[in-house]
Amino acid sequence: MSIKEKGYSHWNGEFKQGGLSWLPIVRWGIRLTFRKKFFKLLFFISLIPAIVFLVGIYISERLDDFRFMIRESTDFVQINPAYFKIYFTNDFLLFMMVMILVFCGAGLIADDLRHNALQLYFSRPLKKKDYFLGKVSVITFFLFLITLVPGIILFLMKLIFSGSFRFFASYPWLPVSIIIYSVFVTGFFSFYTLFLSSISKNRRYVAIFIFGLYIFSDILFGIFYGIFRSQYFGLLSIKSNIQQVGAAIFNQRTPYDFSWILSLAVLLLFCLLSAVVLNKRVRGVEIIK
Amino acid sequence: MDRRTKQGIMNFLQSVKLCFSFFLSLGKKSRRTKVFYVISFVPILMALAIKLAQFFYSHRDISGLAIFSNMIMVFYLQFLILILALFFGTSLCSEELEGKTLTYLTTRPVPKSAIILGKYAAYTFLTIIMTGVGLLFTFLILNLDNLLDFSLYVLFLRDLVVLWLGLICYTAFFTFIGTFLKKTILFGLLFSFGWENVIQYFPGSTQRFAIVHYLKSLLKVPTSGGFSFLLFRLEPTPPGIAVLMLLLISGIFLFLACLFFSQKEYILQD
Amino acid sequence: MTAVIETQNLSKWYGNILGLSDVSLQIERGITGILGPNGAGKSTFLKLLTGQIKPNIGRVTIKEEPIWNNYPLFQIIGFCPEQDSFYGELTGWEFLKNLLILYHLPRTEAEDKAKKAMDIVELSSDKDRVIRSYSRGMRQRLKVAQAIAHDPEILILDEPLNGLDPLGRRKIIKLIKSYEQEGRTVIVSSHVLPEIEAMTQTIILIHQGKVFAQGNIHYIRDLIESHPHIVSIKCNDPRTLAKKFIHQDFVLKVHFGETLDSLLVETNNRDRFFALVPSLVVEHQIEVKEITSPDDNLQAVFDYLVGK
Amino acid sequence: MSIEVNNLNFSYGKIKALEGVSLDLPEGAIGLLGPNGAGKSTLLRILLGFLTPDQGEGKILGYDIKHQQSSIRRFVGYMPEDDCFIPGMDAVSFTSYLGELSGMPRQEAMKRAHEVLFYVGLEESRYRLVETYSAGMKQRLKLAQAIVHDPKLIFLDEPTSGLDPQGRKEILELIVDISSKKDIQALISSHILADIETICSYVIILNKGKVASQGEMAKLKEIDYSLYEVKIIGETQNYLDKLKRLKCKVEETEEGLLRIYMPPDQSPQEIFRLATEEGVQVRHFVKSQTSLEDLFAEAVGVD
Repeated sequence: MSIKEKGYSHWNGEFKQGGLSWLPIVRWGIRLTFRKKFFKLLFFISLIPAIVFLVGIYISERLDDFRFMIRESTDFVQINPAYFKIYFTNDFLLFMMVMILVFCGAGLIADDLRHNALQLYFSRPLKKKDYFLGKVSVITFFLFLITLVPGIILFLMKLIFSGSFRFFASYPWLPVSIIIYSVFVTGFFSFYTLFLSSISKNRRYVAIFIFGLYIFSDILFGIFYGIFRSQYFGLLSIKSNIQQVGAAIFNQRTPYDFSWILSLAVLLLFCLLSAVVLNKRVRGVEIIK
Repeated sequence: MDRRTKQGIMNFLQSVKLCFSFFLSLGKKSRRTKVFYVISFVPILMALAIKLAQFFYSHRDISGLAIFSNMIMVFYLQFLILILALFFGTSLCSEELEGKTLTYLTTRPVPKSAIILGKYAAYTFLTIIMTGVGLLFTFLILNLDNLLDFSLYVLFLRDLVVLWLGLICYTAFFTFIGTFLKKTILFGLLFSFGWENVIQYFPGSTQRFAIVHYLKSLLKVPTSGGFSFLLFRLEPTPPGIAVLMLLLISGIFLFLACLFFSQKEYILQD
Repeated sequence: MTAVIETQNLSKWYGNILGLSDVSLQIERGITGILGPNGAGKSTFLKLLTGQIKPNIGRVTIKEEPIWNNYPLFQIIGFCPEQDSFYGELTGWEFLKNLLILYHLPRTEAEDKAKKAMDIVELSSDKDRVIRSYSRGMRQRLKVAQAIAHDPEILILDEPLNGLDPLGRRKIIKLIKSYEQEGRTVIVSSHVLPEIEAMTQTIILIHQGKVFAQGNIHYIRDLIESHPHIVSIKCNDPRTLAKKFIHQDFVLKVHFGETLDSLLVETNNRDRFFALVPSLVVEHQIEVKEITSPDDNLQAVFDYLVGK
Repeated sequence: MSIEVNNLNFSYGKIKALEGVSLDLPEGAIGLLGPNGAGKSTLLRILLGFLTPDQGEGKILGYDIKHQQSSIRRFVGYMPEDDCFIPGMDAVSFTSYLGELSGMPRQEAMKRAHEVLFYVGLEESRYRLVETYSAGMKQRLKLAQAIVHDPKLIFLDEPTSGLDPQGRKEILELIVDISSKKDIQALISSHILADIETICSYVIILNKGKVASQGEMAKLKEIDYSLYEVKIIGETQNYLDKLKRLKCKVEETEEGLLRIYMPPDQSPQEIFRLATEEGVQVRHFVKSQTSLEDLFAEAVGVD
């Protein structure tokens, strides 16, 4: 017979050994984003391109049923790496990615800065790289859901619909470039979002910056191209850089007539700049003022 | 008007002037003002880049003036003054609330309406300086080759006044919005990039409901160039009435802002 | 003494959250401490007093003048808000001087008053540094400076000592007391009761939107008849003393503290009890180390009235 | 002893923050005092394993403060001074989330989170969003997250600031209960000396980066000469004259308190004997100790 001893009681469990201390950051980052009001709606809208392209693949297999509908543009329904390139680098998908970043990414670091939660993170055996890894994985989760996952599904559905591995035989490298592209675009956008999220405490300003910088870079390109008609100004716009590198990854003809290495360099430079700022802004030490 | 009300008005104007100098010194030093100074210099950089690039692509000979009146004016009218007015107007009241510094102001012997008017005047003054400087340098850079042609300067002053009127009107409107709405930035973006752009394509007098309409009807109708599509459906109101309408709209919104600000109880929740 | 601040069945609520209900009181010159648990209506009362909100029922007046939107009245009111928020980019000096200009003071007079206020709170050495770089204590002292700079007749301070280190606290308490000598009216709200006791004996206790007690602390303590007074005696022989006490009718309860030499007595008539103690001590040569009344302080009054 | 450091030195650039700080702290609750800028937060940062001291070494919970900093942080709980929370989370998920970040397995963290929230008295509002919490509840939540992973050592930075009287009393009771568990040590930095006096048995006073004074609270507060504070009710005039005749020095403070300095040969009982002769009531009689505030002022070298 015993009674519970009043007052403070100890916990006699063991601590987890080994790394992966950043997993809770990912789990909760994702859960908190799904709790936001319009996010589910936005997320389903961003799946529309995948559905459209899936229908495209279906049509390509049942060409004769749809003969009456398509008179001349059969090439559109030609399923080849160019088809995948169009899916991955079309303006609507990129725009939806930015909108998802506005919702899921804006508050990732801004909220921690605003509510000085950094002290809570770093008074624990958590290193700065774990913190960043956790935050990046939240963005990666959402962006993979509209790039990598649909890409692989489209590829598999093509095989299933065509009932043979011919497609895989003819383009064995395609799944690899889907993965490479997804990693590339998610990586860039992670740096882009976390960099903007760490420069201000106010989530609303960050959301506007994420949206504004992307749109502004494209407007700038439009203006300069309008005046000088030279394609090199494409380097100004984030969207065209991504499209350029994307085309190269699927070894298709690049939309602009300069080498895709230049675009890649511009994007990597941006990531480097972001990394430097991030390291300076998210500091564990001065948590106790 | 008997002596007492005249004295009352003098006192009120004095309070507005005091608030104006208070917020001007505050606004000059705030980080946001510095950020927007940089943003308002972007057109200058664009003008420089264009000038530079014109050496390489000499075959494209668009006159500096055409670029200026179409391209730069569009950038200012449709984008820059909206952003400036939006950020300064909506934050005018909400930054005091969010920063919880409102009590420092409301416990001073100045009427609340003087606080709003003083701050509005200070912020509008700042944005006017920004756009003025930005536009002047852009204009000079783009028209380097014929700086002596005085008709250009008349055109420049005309554009400048249009932008300033736009700033005064938009800032007044967003100040009014800021005094009672919570999600001001979202509403402001919807208004400036949604309503203002869409409304101008509607027929008849629906255009009268957008501020941009009056601003555009003050602009000289552009000669040619690919950008005229922005003005093509415009049925301009005569300039005199347009200016009057702009000032009237600003006055109404400022009055409403003062009314809301003095009557509303602002609770500084943390 | 005429009341400087008066309220007549003042009531206020936001939506369905109760702020104050039916509060009528007069506050005279000198220092008055306002205390009460969180969300009990204390901050609502201060907001009404500084014209941030307007009453739903009843009136609140300073020198017979209503406060809401009555801006000339703020010429004589100084308010030190509780929240630690500032115009971060201004320097301390600019912040103070600019606020003083709003009092329709000429520039030179504003600067000289600002300088004087800075000296009083001992911030003159850092007056040209940006407020963002100030420490918590310095920001707090700057807040007090902006409240006293225009030499107000009525000073309303919300948690003035919050965040100050012990030395800073002493300075501000001394400053507030000096204001009392100059015949001004000071309203201090604080959660830390020892601080209030260090500044004043007159308090107003607000709880559940009502005034639970107003007046001198000890006077209130005596008023609480139903609640017996506890006296703690530490001596070398508490048992014999206890034996003597038990016979007295005014001794309700006697119990012994943890340490061997301590004795706690509950009595409902302190005069007769304390009259008896010296004679007993001398008669039985009891060596008394300490006599205290642990519940004759604000904390006890507060706990009793607020009923936790 | 869980904290042993000696000769700690640290400076930010050319500003010397800590000079020759040596501590060997006993069990229980320890008060850390000092004016603003005395080096308290620098000391906390070093003990929490954020900063490596320029010179000096030491062990915390047996871990070296220079090389095993992250393992120190596994067994240390930190309750920050300013409000910190994560928007959108309720208290239970917030606490269990931080428990997991301290290395606890997910299920254990959830179980422990409930346990700890019950302990700090947030049981009925633990499912509410954290941003809807009052100041007192946020303070309790911060304490909960500091002890969720059952640390051996907790640092509490201004635990009672912004609380109403009840809140302060309850938080202080919690701290006393935790630190009296003999195997948990609490280092409390606060500006409210009354709180430190009630809960701490050992106190460290820092000033300008050096340890101005350190020791058991009771021992520090003792004074050698016999000075008594007495409150007398009744007509006091000739009572005072008699006292003066006994060569006692008498001083009267504003609140009507008498400070009587008894010469060594007189026994304090004289006060009572005279009281019976004069028929005067002795309402308050205490052998005066230096208050912590005077101790603080003296250590920091001010009036």
